[in-house]
Amino acid sequence: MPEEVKKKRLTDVGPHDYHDYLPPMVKKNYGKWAYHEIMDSGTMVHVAENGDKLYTVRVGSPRLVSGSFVRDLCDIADKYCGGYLRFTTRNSAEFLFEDEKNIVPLKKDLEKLGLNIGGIGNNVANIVHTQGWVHCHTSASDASGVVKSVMDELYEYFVEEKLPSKVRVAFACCLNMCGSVGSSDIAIVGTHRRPPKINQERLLNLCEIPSTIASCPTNSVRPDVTADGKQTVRVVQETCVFCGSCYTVCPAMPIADPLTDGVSIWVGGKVSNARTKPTFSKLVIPFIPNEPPRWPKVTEAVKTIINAYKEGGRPGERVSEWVDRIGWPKFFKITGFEFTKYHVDDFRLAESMMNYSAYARL
Amino acid sequence: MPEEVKKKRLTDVGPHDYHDYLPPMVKKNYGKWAYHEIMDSGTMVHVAENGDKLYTVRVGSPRLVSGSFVRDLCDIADKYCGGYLRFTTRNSAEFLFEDEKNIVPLKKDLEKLGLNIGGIGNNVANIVHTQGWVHCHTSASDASGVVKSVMDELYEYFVEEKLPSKVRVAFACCLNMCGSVGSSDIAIVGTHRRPPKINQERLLNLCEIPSTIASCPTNSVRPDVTADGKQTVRVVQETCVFCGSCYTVCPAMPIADPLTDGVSIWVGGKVSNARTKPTFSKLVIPFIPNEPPRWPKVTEAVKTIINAYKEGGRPGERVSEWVDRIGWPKFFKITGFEFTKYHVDDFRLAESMMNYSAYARL
Amino acid sequence: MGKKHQTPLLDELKKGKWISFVREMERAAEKSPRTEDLLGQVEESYRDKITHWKHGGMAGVKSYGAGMVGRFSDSPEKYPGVKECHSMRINQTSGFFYNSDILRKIAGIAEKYAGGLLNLHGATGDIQILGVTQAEAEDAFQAYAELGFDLGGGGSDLRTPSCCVGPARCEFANYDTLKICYDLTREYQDELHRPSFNYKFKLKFSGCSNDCVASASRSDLAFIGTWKDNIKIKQEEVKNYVKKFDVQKYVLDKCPTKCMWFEGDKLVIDDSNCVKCHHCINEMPKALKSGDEKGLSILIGAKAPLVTGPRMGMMLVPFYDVNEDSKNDYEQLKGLISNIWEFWDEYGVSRERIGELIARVGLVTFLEGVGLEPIPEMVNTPRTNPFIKFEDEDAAQ
Amino acid sequence: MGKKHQTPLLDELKKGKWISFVREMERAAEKSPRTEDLLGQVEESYRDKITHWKHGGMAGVKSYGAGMVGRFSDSPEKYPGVKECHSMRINQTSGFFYNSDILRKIAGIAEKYAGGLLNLHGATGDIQILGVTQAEAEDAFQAYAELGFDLGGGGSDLRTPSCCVGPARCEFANYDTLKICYDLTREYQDELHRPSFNYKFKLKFSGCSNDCVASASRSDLAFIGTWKDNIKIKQEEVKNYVKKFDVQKYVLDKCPTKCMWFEGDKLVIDDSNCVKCHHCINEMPKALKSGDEKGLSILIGAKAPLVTGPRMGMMLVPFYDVNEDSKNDYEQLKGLISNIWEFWDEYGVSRERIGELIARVGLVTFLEGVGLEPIPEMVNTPRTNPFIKFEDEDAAQ
Ligand code: SRM
Ligand code: SRM
Ligand code: SRM
Ligand code: SRM
Ligand code: SF4
Ligand code: SF4
Ligand code: SF4
Ligand code: SF4
Ligand code: SF4
Ligand code: SF4
Ligand code: SF4
Ligand code: SF4
Repeated sequence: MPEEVKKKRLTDVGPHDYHDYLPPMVKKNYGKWAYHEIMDSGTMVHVAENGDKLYTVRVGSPRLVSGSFVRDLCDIADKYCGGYLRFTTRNSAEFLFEDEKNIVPLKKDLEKLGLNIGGIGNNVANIVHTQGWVHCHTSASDASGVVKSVMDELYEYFVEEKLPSKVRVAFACCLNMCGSVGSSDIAIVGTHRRPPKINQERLLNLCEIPSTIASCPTNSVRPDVTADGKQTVRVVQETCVFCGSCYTVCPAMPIADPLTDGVSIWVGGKVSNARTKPTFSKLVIPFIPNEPPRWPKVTEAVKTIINAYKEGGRPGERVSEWVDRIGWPKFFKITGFEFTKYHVDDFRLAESMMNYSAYARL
Repeated sequence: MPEEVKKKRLTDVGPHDYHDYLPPMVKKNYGKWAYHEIMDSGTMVHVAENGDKLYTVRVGSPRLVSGSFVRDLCDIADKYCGGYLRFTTRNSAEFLFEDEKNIVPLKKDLEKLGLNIGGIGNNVANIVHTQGWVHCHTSASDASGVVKSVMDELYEYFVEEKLPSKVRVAFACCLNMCGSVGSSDIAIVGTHRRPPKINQERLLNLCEIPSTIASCPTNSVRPDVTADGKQTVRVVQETCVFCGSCYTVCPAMPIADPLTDGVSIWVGGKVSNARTKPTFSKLVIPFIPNEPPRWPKVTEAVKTIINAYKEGGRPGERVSEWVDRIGWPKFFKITGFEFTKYHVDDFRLAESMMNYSAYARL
Repeated sequence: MGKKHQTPLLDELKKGKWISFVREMERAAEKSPRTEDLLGQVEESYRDKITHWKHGGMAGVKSYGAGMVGRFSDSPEKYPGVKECHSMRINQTSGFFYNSDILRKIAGIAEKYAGGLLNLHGATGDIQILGVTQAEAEDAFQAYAELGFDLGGGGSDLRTPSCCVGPARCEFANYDTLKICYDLTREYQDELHRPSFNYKFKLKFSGCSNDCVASASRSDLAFIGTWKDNIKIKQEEVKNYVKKFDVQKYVLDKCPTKCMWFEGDKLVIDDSNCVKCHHCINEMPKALKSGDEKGLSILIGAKAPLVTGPRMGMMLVPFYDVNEDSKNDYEQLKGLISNIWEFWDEYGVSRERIGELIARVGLVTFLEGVGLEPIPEMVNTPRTNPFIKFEDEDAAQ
Repeated sequence: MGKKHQTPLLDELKKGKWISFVREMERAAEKSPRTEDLLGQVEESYRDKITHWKHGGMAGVKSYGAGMVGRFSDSPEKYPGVKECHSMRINQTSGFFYNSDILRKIAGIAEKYAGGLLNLHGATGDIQILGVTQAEAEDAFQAYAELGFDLGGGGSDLRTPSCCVGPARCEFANYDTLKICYDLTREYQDELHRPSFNYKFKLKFSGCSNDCVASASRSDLAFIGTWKDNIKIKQEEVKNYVKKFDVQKYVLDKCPTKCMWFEGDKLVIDDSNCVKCHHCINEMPKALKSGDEKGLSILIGAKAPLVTGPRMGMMLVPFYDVNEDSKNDYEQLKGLISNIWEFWDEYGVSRERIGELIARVGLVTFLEGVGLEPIPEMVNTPRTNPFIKFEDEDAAQ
């Protein structure tokens, strides 16, 4: 880059052109792939129309990584992949290379670095998750810690293909649900259970009243007047559903509470259109308290679900298809989870969720 | 009945005990039927566990009948059925008898009386309908006349089994939809298209303001005050959907209009739980003007639907299942009906009607 | 032939193969001349494309608040015979069974005191007599009462219950639809005749989930026969059906939960996954029968579109042991029904059907009100939105 | 080993087979000491079961309104290194392709100017750098800009678009997801960097309806590859699959419209009834390929739960000929996007996503606003309630 340009402040350069980072084999066969084959849970090969082969080895990632981690990956890429690598939409890292003989040594090197190889095919993929206590102000739980605890338990399902189909587990630390969490096979969602506590003084300085009122899904934030006649808001405790939306727009309405925060568990979401339409995850456990550092009840619940699915799901059935087939009553029966009033939708479109038929498994 | 009882005014005697009118064969095998067989479109036989057989011959009915019609039926019942007969939940009449040899002469006699034999099995059953101009104050169309016109056209499908499955056609003369009209294979519904015209003088005398306001599904009836300060209502023309609900509670808000009234056509409803859940009929033609006495456009539309279904439906598929299989875009294509903005739901639960997927037949 | 009114348009409706209501009106008019005026007025509606009935109006019999629909002509000068033209609802028999004797009498009364025109039957289930005047109403009513027939419902009351033919002539019936319909109608005579509800309330009884009385689409409580244990299979008959048609394609492949399959030529059903849709039994009535533990499901809230949109019945009680309870005069069921009516009475507003009330206050609130537990059978799936209203006691755990 | 803060709870999370983020934080802390304080603060959260970040706060670079998330510790005295701990979003490459050279540089800048911690990648798609202070933000930004990397979105703006790996390494791609993602991101630099929308707006691109970037569940506009003509069948390969597994059971029976069958050993597809779900192609990639007339579907309105509940993308444009339009620099598509943004700008309120606006004003109003016709593909079924708002011109016909 010439000197004079360098001095000028750069703005709006836009994203880097991806062409610069496509491996030669990809460039050559761009748009000309013929088919792929999954070789094992961590390895697949894509075959081009002309017979060229591109091998991929995938590793899991905590996503919150150090520069050293990046360099670890780069070293491997340099050694086996001409320096190229990519990440997946679920934050796995993928090594792409042409020579089948690299598979074994590459994997050995990866293992030496403590990396987990897997996630391809019918297994638990890398968990997508959010910031949690590491970086977010609205979190009802930590993210990385829950995910680490769960993945330690699900490890065998990442490194081996033992499940009826793909299982996408996701974590979000509050109802904002950063990510496609609400449509995962298993979703873990940070959940508050107390209404926000209003700090009147801060509110007067920091919050815009109309947008705070508008933020509430249940119309529980209402205009109010302070003792000394200033515009403020109050929260109708009876209808507040602890979503934290008001806190997002108004810092004076904190909602996190160590005693009552935790997570809820949701099952049977799906994004792909294959066979069945995309669908949201459904509530299965309304609440599990936060138990750092290892969230044992959460990991147990997730394992219970995975085991039931492994046991009952037929080959090729996603979790949603399995539950559709056996029915929700049976899901609750075999997992032992309790069905409560919280499971019955009572929000805006609740009516469309009811069983309008005589169908029942008796 | 003894004299002294007769003189006392009778009240709350309740419905007549049905046991008095059960044919002996029915009494004998009550609850002990083993199976049935459909012999032809007008005849079936029920076989009891002990081998007893009960034959049924069914005839259609305009439902609005004279005493003479009743006597016609009674004569036949006396001649062949020991005097017994019944009506069906769709207002057909059924003759029940034990002797198979009666079938042929009984049918001949029925035909002589101008009665239509059929409606059993995979055909168009008797149309259930409402009062229309014959007796109702809110009707947007006549009932009996439309039904007669349609059945003249569908005659062959009543007397013969030529369709993939049962087809239930129903008619209602206004959106009150007396009957199970909204979940019929084909529903014809009287439809207004102008807001009610308020007669202020009558309104002040006749109508209760709060219930009139509450009657409106779109909150279009609003409180108002007359020039001389009296409580009244006005109609927000922009949001009124011409449902006539306000007229039902307030006679001073007539909605019928010869120029704009007519019918809409709905397809693919179903009540049984067999194979698929019960489902409502869906709008296919938003509006056809009233063309008494024979409503040619309505009969044409119904025939178009029946023909398309006859052509495309697979054996055993109800209309709803056929359309589900081929998709609504194709339904509109093959019937030639126009898909308009009126077909897109915009009422309370409209959101639950959208296609949340990438599914499309292209 | 001295026709009182020319009816060229209606005459068009005497043509064609389907039996004509115009012919029926004319036949009625022969015995009951007021119906001539009805023909005239309907002809005028055909010309004008509008109804010629005034809005509503009162009609009824002493000590009853229901059972008649008042109807007045808007042109009584032209059609004096229908100045008043009320209809009277006569509670039908369970299953619509009659004999010729009683039907002739019923028709005779309609000719004597009214327009000689009947609806056999009304959409709710009543025998309707058209063309009653207030002056003759009491006599007509007493004449029917003497036959042992009473008026049906109307207005904001319990509407005339009705049922499918059930055990009387159907092998599919899982309970006695005729009996329960009859017994409950008698039990609720007061609720039927003297409107004191927020709005109408309908009960309908179908012996199986084919729902031949369309209860799930038009009654506030729909009672639909079902069973709890296994479908009974006669393997020999299955084999006969296999010879006759493609059982795999037309039965097994259409099972909504795909819970049937062949092992060799033996049909196997995973009954734990059967939703009791009834399809397989419909298709192979000789081979399959519902189980021995028969009962019914109760669906709640069906209704027509107004005011908040049409509703289908939704699952309230997946299995109610009606056969056991019938020994006790349906005590348990009546308990549930009163709980529902009490809740509706307390929380419903005028012209709000029970289904609309449930939609407004939420299913769970309703369940708590009537003393039922939420169960997964009530919903298609558990909730998908995270707006859970945790209660204090749970949050404080 | 002088640990600045004791972290017994976090240390528990270094155990187990799955790679540990705690190890990563510790490694980062080695190069970038401020991250030691981050470890301390997170440990405190683990003890207290609550976040220790203050609500929001400003952070950013000159002339940009987006691309950084401000984050301040609530205990800066204890954890001075995270008094400010902003994150910086760096727009990733299309398809997340990199080489070791650039990645090392990216990591190096994160270590130099921030906490040495990265999210690879953020849930929207950006590379996130954690632990930036306002003072160093500009330098970090310029360092990335010199590498040819820019900031991503944030706040009420267009968010960083992202895409699946598509034609780069997937035989299923029906269009060039990487190119369109790149081209549109460049086109909309201003919308990305300078928030002027009602709320956030997301674009995601998937090459087929497997939707590997989960566009349909989390982007306001989801672009999902599809095709118009017939699925291409290699019958020989079909036969090979038949030898390998039960194609009837695992492919044909699972086709949502059951539009495939065997005639002898020949596979037949009624393509007119195929909804392009992609299942059959997934299962038999050697035998089946999407057609030649490739393009994409556009789904609109997906978003997370707040405020009015979660939404999936709904069908807006069943087929858009992206390959044709790409020759024109996506002119047609950009036209549609501007129409949508204009409508949103005009009728949306603050914090209302496009899906919520459509739900509020009605799909038809929206379609009229952006110049599209209503078509049956947009709905599961036509309406079932009869409350039709006929317009005057129709009623006056
Ligand atoms: C690498 C990646 C795309 C990328 O741009 O990064 C990818 C790559 C492939 N996907 Fe995917 N999918 C990727 C995320 C997804 C997602 C998104 C997500 O999970 O957030 C989905 C939607 C998930 C859902 O439905 O909830 C997804 C749903 C699919 C499906 C449909 C699965 C199904 O039957 O429902 C297929 C088809 C299949 O597996 O046969 C598929 C198939 C494939 C194939 C076989 C495509 C191909 O021929 O190359 C690739 C390898 C499959 C594998 O990993 O088993 N991919 N795939 C993503 C890997 C994420 C990871 O690290 O685990
Ligand atoms: C007589 C009647 C009951 C009564 O109490 O009066 C009756 C009688 C029978 N019904 Fe029905 N159904 C009767 C109204 C209904 C209704 C209600 C309605 O149409 O308003 C339904 C629900 C319709 C719907 O789903 O929209 C109904 C849905 C069925 C079904 C399910 C059909 C399906 O596959 O969806 C069956 C099963 C079958 O046909 O295999 C059935 C089966 C039968 C059987 C075979 C039962 C039996 O073994 O006796 C009877 C003769 C069938 C026939 O007519 O083809 N019946 N049946 C009703 C005759 C009405 C008429 O005059 O046409
Ligand atoms: C006579 C009958 C139609 C028929 O031709 O058979 C009938 C006729 C009327 N119905 Fe109905 N309904 C009749 C069965 C029904 C049914 C079907 C059923 O009961 O199975 C329904 C749908 C089910 C339901 O209840 O939702 C029905 C839903 C309505 C409604 C809408 C109620 C709602 O909640 O949406 C109204 C409007 C109202 O109640 O204000 C209504 C109102 C009316 C009124 C009273 C008109 C009015 O605006 O007040 C009609 C009097 C017509 C007349 O002059 O004779 N009618 N009505 C049926 C009663 C005969 C009988 O007793 O056997
Ligand atoms: C960093 C990131 C999570 C992560 O760990 O990766 C993130 C973090 C935050 N999101 Fe998010 N969102 C992130 C992707 C998403 C996604 C997924 C996506 O974009 O594909 C969603 C769901 C899709 C959607 O947009 O609906 C998402 C839905 C939300 C929402 C709910 C929006 C809604 O309309 O319902 C909020 C609340 C808000 O906007 O006020 C939110 C707000 C936030 C804020 C800014 C917190 C707040 O209350 O203002 C979080 C800052 C955390 C922090 O301190 O770093 N975030 N957020 C993701 C962005 C990284 C990147 O640029 O790559
Ligand atoms: S899910 Fe909630 S708490 Fe977690 S990063 Fe997103 S906004 Fe923050
Ligand atoms: S937490 Fe949610 S429901 Fe409660 S007041 Fe705030 S915005 Fe409303
Ligand atoms: S459908 Fe309407 S017009 Fe017809 S009888 Fe019922 S209330 Fe009257
Ligand atoms: S006709 Fe219906 S929508 Fe119009 S004002 Fe009356 S009640 Fe409201
Ligand atoms: S509902 Fe069932 S039991 Fe009743 S008549 Fe119909 S098929 Fe028979
Ligand atoms: S009744 Fe229905 S669900 Fe049960 S086995 Fe038969 S077809 Fe399947
Ligand atoms: S969305 Fe389709 S084209 Fe893109 S990576 Fe997934 S399977 Fe391949
Ligand atoms: S893409 Fe899906 S819908 Fe189309 S033929 Fe294949 S499986 Fe069937």
